[in-house]
Amino acid sequence: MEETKPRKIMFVNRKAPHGSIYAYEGLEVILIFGAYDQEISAVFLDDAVLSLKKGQDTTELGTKGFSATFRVLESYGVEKRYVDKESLAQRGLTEDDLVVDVEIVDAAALRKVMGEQDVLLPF
Amino acid sequence: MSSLDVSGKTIELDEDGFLKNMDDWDKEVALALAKTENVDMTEAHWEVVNFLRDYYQEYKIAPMIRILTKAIGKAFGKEKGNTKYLYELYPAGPAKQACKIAGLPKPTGCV
Amino acid sequence: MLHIVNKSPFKFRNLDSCLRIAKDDDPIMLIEDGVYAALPGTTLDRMMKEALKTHSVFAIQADLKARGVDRIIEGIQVCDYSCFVTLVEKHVPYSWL
Amino acid sequence: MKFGILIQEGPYNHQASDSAYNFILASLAKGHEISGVFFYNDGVINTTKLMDIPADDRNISKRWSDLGAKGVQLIVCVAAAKRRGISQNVLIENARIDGLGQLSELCIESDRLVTFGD
Repeated sequence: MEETKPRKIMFVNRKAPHGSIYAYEGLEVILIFGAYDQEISAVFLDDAVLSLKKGQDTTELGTKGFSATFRVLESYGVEKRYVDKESLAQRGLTEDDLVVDVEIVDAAALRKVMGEQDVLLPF
Repeated sequence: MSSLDVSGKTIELDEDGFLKNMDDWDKEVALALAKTENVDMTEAHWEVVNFLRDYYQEYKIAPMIRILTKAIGKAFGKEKGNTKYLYELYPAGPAKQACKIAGLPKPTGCV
Repeated sequence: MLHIVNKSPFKFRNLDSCLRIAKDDDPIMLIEDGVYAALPGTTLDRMMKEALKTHSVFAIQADLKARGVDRIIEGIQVCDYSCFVTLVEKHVPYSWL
Repeated sequence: MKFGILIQEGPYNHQASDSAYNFILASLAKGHEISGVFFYNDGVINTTKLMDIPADDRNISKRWSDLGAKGVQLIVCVAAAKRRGISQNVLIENARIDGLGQLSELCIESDRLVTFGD
């Protein structure tokens, strides 16, 4: 294995926020990985697109809201951020409903980019 | 240390001296917290503290030091956008000291 | 890419998502409750047979045995942990959790 | 090859720990190296030595500890552990509590990273 070549590491997020901790703890991992100078990307697929939905307010739950935190991904070194087009459509959402700037991709594009990774981490 | 008296009010702190309740923060509390860290608050110190509070307000996290230096440089000029500058202001570490004075939660600091 | 599916396809849509994204020829590894997808004569029979046209599908023997799944859809390959390891040697794994 | 293992689910509630364990044994038997097992999310609960298990069931935390004794690194995420009350006092032998950066290291140094969870 070549030591110097950065690894392609992709976070494949598929879970909804709030109902379980996976989306939040997944985000904590993504923010740490940015410091390691690898090729980091994140994709939001299935229910994970709901993590990016505008207008979330958790004050009545008494939990910490974190949808705004997804907006730091770019500055934390997560170079590519993809959202699955079909997952959005299934949930009646469009790009305008999201809190972050992302690249909306179809299954074919996703298939290709996922196939190029060295590591795929599910959250 | 478990509490701080600020103009007659008792402010609760955690075992590391961070605010237990973020809503307790105001300028006076910040000055009292700075005193516990032996930091004399100058305008330059406030610049960082206010920046941290704004960042937290917007993104709900305290920025990592690497991100903080970059962002400070962008906001207040290149000569301030480095770790050395921030450590001169906050010798025990900007993540720990500046976040504490800014009333933010203790950084988990996993790296 | 090796797709690992550990959920019952009757309760969750993980296998659907996996099949939508998986590249032709990507192998699929059924583990834990995922092995229920190997049951023959279910409402998913057609979907599985369709999947077998483009993917090799494996199911962990210990999981099948534990669940009393003794008949499986033709073409699905029974695989022990050592065979699972061999698949991971050859492909970058992703778990559809 | 070098395999890194990520465990995201607690023991007993879910089969993830068992699957991971069986996968690790098979990997070692085939001559692979396990570069580390990283416990995250409820997975950190695998590493408390306070488990008290009936004699006719497997002791999952002991199983991990024994694997650690054979030289497999067992890394428990500090942030996830703190949330769930796992501290040095209750930690099984041969495991260590460490930062999330260790998961990043594991991803960089392993040829493959395999995740088990819910």
